[in-house]
Amino acid sequence: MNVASNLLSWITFFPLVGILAIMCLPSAQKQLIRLVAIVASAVPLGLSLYMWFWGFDGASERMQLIERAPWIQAGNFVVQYFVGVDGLSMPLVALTCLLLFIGVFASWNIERGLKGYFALLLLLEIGINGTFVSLDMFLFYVFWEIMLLPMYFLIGIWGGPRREYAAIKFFLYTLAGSVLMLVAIVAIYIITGRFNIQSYLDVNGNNVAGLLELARTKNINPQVLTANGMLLGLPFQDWIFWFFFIAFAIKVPVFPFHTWLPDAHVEAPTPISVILAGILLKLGGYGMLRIGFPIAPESFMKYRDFLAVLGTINIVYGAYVAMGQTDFKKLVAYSSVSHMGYVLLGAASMTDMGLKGATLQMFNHGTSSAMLFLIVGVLYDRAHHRDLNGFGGLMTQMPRYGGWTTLGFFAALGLPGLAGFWSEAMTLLGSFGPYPTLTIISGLGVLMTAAFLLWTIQRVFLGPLNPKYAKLPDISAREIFCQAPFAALCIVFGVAPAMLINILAPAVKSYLAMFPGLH
Amino acid sequence: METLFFILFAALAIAGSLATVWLRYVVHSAFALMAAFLGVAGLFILLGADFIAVSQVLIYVGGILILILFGIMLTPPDKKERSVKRVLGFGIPVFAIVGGLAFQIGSVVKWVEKPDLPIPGPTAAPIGRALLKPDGYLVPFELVSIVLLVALIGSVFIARRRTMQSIGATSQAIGGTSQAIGGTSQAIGRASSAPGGKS
Amino acid sequence: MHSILSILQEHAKTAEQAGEAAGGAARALASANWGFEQKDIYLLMAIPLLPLAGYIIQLFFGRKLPRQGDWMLISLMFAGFGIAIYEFAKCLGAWSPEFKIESRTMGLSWNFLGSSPGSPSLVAGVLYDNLSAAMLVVVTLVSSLVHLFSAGYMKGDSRYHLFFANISLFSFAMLGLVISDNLIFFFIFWELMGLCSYLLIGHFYYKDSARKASLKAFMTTRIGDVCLLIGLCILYQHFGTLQFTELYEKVKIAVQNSPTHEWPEWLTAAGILVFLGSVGKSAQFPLHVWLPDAMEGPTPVSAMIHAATMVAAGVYLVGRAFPILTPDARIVVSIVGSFTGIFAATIGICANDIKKVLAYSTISQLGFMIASIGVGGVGAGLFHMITHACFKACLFLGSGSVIHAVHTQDMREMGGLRRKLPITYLTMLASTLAIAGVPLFAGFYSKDAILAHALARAMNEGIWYYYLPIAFLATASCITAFYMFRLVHMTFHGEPRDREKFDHAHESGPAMAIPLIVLGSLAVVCGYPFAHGIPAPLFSEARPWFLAIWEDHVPFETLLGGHFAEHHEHYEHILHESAHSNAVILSLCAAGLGISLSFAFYYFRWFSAEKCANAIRPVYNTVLNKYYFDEFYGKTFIAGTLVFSKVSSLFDKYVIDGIVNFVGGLMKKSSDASASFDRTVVDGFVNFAGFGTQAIASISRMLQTGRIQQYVAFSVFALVVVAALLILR
Amino acid sequence: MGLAGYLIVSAVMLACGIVCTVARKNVIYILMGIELILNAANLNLVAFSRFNGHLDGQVFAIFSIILAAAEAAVALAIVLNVFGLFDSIRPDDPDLLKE
Repeated sequence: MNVASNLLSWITFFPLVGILAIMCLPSAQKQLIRLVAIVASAVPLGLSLYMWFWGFDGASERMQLIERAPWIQAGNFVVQYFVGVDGLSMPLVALTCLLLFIGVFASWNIERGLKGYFALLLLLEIGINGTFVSLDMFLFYVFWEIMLLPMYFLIGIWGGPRREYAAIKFFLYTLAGSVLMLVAIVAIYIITGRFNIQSYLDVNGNNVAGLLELARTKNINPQVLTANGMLLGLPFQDWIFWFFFIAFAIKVPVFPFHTWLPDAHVEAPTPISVILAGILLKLGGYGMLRIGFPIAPESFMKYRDFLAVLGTINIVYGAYVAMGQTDFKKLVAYSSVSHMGYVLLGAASMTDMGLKGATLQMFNHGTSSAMLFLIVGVLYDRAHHRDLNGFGGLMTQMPRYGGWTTLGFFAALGLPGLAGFWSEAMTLLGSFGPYPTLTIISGLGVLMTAAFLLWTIQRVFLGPLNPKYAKLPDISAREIFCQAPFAALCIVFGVAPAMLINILAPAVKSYLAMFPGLH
Repeated sequence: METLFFILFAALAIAGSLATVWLRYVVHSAFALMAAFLGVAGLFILLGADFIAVSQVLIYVGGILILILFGIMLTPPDKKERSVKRVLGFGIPVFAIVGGLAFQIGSVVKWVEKPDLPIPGPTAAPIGRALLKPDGYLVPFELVSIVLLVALIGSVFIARRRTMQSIGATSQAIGGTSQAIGGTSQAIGRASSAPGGKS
Repeated sequence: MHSILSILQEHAKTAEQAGEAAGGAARALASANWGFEQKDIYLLMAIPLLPLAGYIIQLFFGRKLPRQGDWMLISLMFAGFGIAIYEFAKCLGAWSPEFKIESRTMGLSWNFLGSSPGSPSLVAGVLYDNLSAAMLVVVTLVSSLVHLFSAGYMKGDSRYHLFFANISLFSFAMLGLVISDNLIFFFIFWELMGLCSYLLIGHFYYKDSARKASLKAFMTTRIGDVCLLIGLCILYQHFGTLQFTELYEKVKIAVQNSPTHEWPEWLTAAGILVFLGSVGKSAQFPLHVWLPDAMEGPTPVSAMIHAATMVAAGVYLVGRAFPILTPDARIVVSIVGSFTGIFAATIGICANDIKKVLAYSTISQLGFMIASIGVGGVGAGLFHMITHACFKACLFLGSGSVIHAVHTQDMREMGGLRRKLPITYLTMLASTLAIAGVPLFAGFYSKDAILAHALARAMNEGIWYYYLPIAFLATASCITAFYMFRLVHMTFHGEPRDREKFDHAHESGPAMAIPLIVLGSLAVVCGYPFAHGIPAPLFSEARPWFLAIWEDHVPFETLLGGHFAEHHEHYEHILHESAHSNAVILSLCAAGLGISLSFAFYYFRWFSAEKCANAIRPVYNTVLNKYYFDEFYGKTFIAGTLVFSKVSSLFDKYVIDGIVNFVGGLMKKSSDASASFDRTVVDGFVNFAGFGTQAIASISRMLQTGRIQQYVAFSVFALVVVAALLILR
Repeated sequence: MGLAGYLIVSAVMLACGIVCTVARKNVIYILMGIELILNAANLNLVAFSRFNGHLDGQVFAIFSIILAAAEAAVALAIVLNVFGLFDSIRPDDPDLLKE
C-alpha cells in the first residue's frame, strides 16, 4: 500500500501493529514493550507531521486525503469506510499523535500490567484518530465506541484509589451520550438513507448540509422534518439536534454534564489525564462542529442563545469551582471545564472571529492542559499527595520545575505571547457582537482563571519552604522532554497564531456557509 | 482356476477374521488378522487391482500390523479379558442382522453384468495419473498427505513419555489464565456495583 | 544637546535639498514619510527586540556568562537608548505637530491572524509619532539607568541573572507597547508587563509578603485588563478595527454621521472601560492598592515600575486613547485622576516607610497626569509623565541607595544622612524640588501646565464638577510639596536617630552613583526643552514643542460642530489668556505653602508632628491605615470571591454530582427491581423448563454408561437400522 | 467369480470387525476390529470398481488405506499414553470425564 495515498489510514491504524507486537512480547520484557509503544506512536506522529506540512493543502476548503470504500453492504444499508480531513480536524489529528507519543513517555513509571496498558493506550489512539477522520456517521460511531473502552480500562485498572467509581461514572456517562447519538444516527439514516457526515463532497460539488438538505438530495419528502413532522411536540430536527448535542456536551463537558470529568481526572494516571484533557474533550467540540450543528442548522440557530449561555456558565462557573478546590488535579480539571466553555461560546457566536477562536481554543487547550496535568503528575510522583495547602515554597527546592509550572500556568491563563491568549481573545472579540452581556460575564471568568492559577502558584511554590519537602528532586530530563513539545507549541502559536489560523480559516468559512439562515 | 483361488483367498480372509475375533490371546489374534489381510490382498489380485494388493500387503501387514504388535508388546497381557458369553452374545445377533440384510439386499437388488468389462491390466500408472491430475484427485491427495503428516507428528507427540510434573505445570498455567480472567471480571463486577453503593 | 542640534540641522538641510530637486510630487512623498525609510522602521523595532533577545539569551545561558550576563543586557539597553535618540533627532528634524510614521503605509506590517479573504484580520505595525518618540527616549533612558543601577544594587543576589532577564523583558514589553500601532498589540504588551511585574515584585518569592504582593499586583491590574479587553471588544464590534489611526478616523466619522452630532453612549462605555485598564495599571483609585505593596520588589524594580514602565503605560494608554474618549468619559477620567491625586497624597503624609511615601507620591502624580488628560491637556499630562519619570526614577534610585546604606526602610530610623551620602542627598533634593513644583526645576513646568489646563477647563465649562479637578489638584500639589520635604528632612537633615545604622552608612559605588547623577541633573533640566521661554533658541518654533503635539493633533473636535467646538475655541482662548498666569500663581502658592509647612514641622520643629497627629487621632489612624482599603477589599471582594467559589464547589459536589449519583442510584434500584422480577417470574419459567429437561435427562442418562463399546454398539445398531430403511424402503 | 462372492466375504469381515470392536475388552482388539471393518470396506470398493470398469473405487481404497494407517498410528499412541496414565488398557477404565 502506498503510504502517501492512504495517509489517514496509516496514521489511524498503524498503532495496531504496535498492539500486535506488544501482545506477542513476553510481559517480562518491560523495556522492549515500552520501546515498541514508542515506535508505534512515533510513526503516526511522523506521518501526521508529514500530513501537516506536505500532505495537506491549507488553503483549500474541501475535505482532503479522502479514502472511500464500501464497508458493510446489505441491501440499502450501506456503510462506507470514508475518511478525510479538513482544516478543522487535521490539527487535531496531529495533536492526538503528539499527545499519545508523549503519553507513552509519561507512562514510563507504570510497572503494573505494562502489556495491557500500552496495548490499550495504542487502541485509544486508533479510536481517537478514527473519530477525527471518519466522514461516515456509522464509522464515526464505531470509532467513538472503540475509544470509550480502553479509556474505561485505563482509568479502572491503572487509576487511583477510587478508580472503579470514576471509571464506571465515566463509562456510563459517555455511554448514555453515545446511545443518544446512535438513536439520532439511526433516525437520520431512516430519513435520508445515508450515513455521510457531510455532503459537501457531492458529485455536484454543492455546499449542502443539514437534515433538510440531506433529505432533499435523496428526494425524500422533507415533510417529515418540517413543521408537520412533530414528535412529542418538538420538530423532528430539534430532536436530532438535542440528541447530538447532549452526546457531545457530555464529552466537552458542558455544565451540568461535567461532573464525570473531575472524578475521572483525579483517579486517572497522569498520562491518561493528559490524553483525556488534551484530546478527548476536543472530541465533544469537534463532534458539535462536524455533525451536531450543521446537521440541524435551523434548530441550532433557534437554540444557539441557550448554548452561548451554557458556554458562559462553563467559563465562569468552572473557574469559580476550580478556585474552591484543594486538590491540585481537581483544580486543573475544573480549569478544563472553564476553558472548554470558550469553545461553546465561540461556536454559538457564529461569527468568523468567534469560530476561529473556538477552534483555536480546542487546539491550544490541548497543549496547555496537557502541560498542566504533566505538571501535576511530576509533583504527585514526588510528594504522593495533591493537597494544595500541604506544599509551600517549592520554588526554592525545585527552581526548574517552578519555571515550567509558571510557563504552563501562564499559558493556561491566556497570557499574550502564549497560544491561549489568541483563542480567548478571538472568542471574546467574536462573541461580543451577538452576545455582549455574556462576553462581559465571561470576562469575569478570565479574571478568575488568573486568580486561581496564580493563587495555586503562590500556595505551592512561593513563600517559605515547607521543611517536609526539603529533599524533593527537581524535574527530571524525561519529564522536561514531555513538557517541552507543548511549551514549544504554546509559544510558537502564541507568537505566530497565523500558522494555525490559516489552516482553520477555510474550514470555518465553509462551516459558516452551511447555515442558510445566517446573515 | 480363478474360482479355486477365490475360494482359497476368501476362506483365508473369512477364517482370519473369525479367528481374530475369537482367539484368546492378542498375539494370536494379530497373526490371524495378518492371515485375513493376506486373504483380502489375494482377493484384490483376483479383482485385477495389483497396486492395491501390494499396498495392502505393505501397509496393513507391514505397517499397521507391526504397529499393533508393538502395542501388544508394550502393554501387559490380559488373559481374562475374553468372555465367550460376550463374544457370542454380540456375535450371533450381529451375524444374524448382517446376514439378513445381505440376503434382503441380494433379493431386492437386481445385479446387472456390465457387458464389456475391460481386461484387467497394470493399474499403478492409471492410479498415479488419476491421483496427480489437477482435475482428478490432486487436492484430496495433497490433503491426505497433510493428514498423514499431522497424524505422524501428533502420534509422536502423544506417545512421548511425559512426567506428571510437566502436565501439572501446564494445567496450572491454564488455571492461572482462567483465574486472571476471573479476577478481571470480578473487578468489573465490583466497579459496576460501585455507584449504587455510593449513593 | 549639541549633537542633536547638528543632526537636526543636517536633516533640515537634506530635506530641503531633496524637496527642491525633486519638485512637488517628491515633496508630498517626503512629507508623508517625513524622511523616514523602512530602515528606520527596522531600527525602531530593534529597540524593543534588543532587550527581548537579551532576555532569551539570558534565560538559557545567563548563569554561565561572565558576571551572569548583566553587561550584555545593560549594553543592549544602552544601544536601544542610542537608537531612540537617533530616531528622536530625526523626528525633531522633520518636526511637525502632525508628525506620524506608520509602518503599514510603508509596506511593513505583519498579519497575525492569517490572511484568509473575507475574514477579519489583525495587522501589526509600528506607529511612531511625537508621543512615542518622546516616550521611547524616556523609557530607554530610565531603563538603561535602572539596569546600570541594578548591577550595583543586586550584587550577590541568588537569582541575579534571572532578575536581569526579567527586567529586560519588562523593558521589552514597555517599548513594544510604545511603538505598537493597534490596541490588540498594545494589550499584548500590556499584559506582558503584568507578567513581568508579577515576576519582579515576587523576586524575593520566599518572603510571604512578596508572594502576596506579587499576586495582588497581578490580580488588581488584571481587573483593569479585563475591562480594557471588554472595551476592545466594544470598539472592535463597532469599528471593525483596532488600529489607532483608523479608530481616530472612524470615531470622527461616527460622530459626524450621527444626526445630532452627539457622541454615542457605547463609545462612552468603551472609553471608560479602556480608561479602567489605565486605572489598574496606573494604580488609580480604586485600584491603587497594589502599588504600595509592590515595594516588596527590589528597589530598581520599583524605580522601573514607577518611572518607566507599568504606570507610565497607563497614562500612555489614556493619551493614545484620548481621541476616542467622549466628553462624558473625559469627565470621569479627570475626576478619578484628580481625586486619586489628593487621596494618595494624604496617605503620603502619614507613611513612614521611605518607599511607601514615594509609592503614594507616584499614585498622586499619576492622578495629576490622568486628570490633565481628562480635562483636555493631553500634552501637559504626557509632559508631566516625562519629567516625573526622570525625578521619580531618581528618587527611587536614591531611596535604594539610602536603603542600601542603612539597611532599613523606616524613615524614623534615619536622619542626618546628608553628611554620609552627599551625592544621594543632592540628587534627591533636586528631584524633590522638582516634584514639589519649585520654579526652574522640571516638575514646575509640567505641573503648571496641568493646573493651567484644569483651570481653563473649569472656567470654560462653568459647571460645578469641572471645578473639582482644579480644586483637588491644587490641594494635592500643596500636600505633595509638604510630604516630599518631610521625606528629605526626616532622611537627610537633623540628627541621626539610629546611631549604629548611621555609622555603617556609606556612599555606594559608581554603578549606583552615575544613574543618580544623570537622573538628578535631568530632574533639573528636562523641563526646559518643552517649556516656555528659557531654551527657546533651541527650537525656532514659537510654541513649546511638546505642548503642541496633542493640542494641534486633536482639533478634529472643531470639525464636529455643535456645542463642543465653540467651547473648544473658547477654551483655547481662556487657556492662553488667563489660565496660564493664574495657574502659575496658584502652583507657586501651593508649593510655597507645602514647603514652608514641612520646614516648620520637620526642620525648625516649631510644631510637633506627633501632637498634631494626636489631636486628630481617629483621622490620623484612618489615613495611616490607607483608609482601610486593603481591609475593605479583603473583607468584601476577596472574601466574597472565596466564599462564592467554596459555595459553588460545594454546589458542584453535592447538588450537580448529587443528581448524577442519584440518577445512578435510581438506575441501580430499578435494575434491582427488574432483577427480582427476573428471578421470580422470568426465571421461574426458565427453571420449569430446566426442571423438565432434567427429568428427561435423568432417565436418558441411564443410557450414558461411558462405555465406548456400548456406544459403538448403539451406533452400529443405528447404522444398520438406517441402512435397512434406505435399502428396503 | 461374480460380484456377489466378494460382497459376501466383505459382509462376513464386516460382521467380524463389529463383533471384535464391541465384544472384546482390550483396546488393541478394538483397533484390530476397526482395521477389519476398513478392510471389508476396501474390498467392497475394489470389487465395485472392478465390475464397474472405473478406477475411482481403487483410488478411494487407497485413501482409505492411508487414513487407516494414520488412524492406527494415532490410536496406538493414545493407547500407550492412556496406559501410561491409568495403568490399564481396558476401554472402560479411563472414566475421569464421567464424573
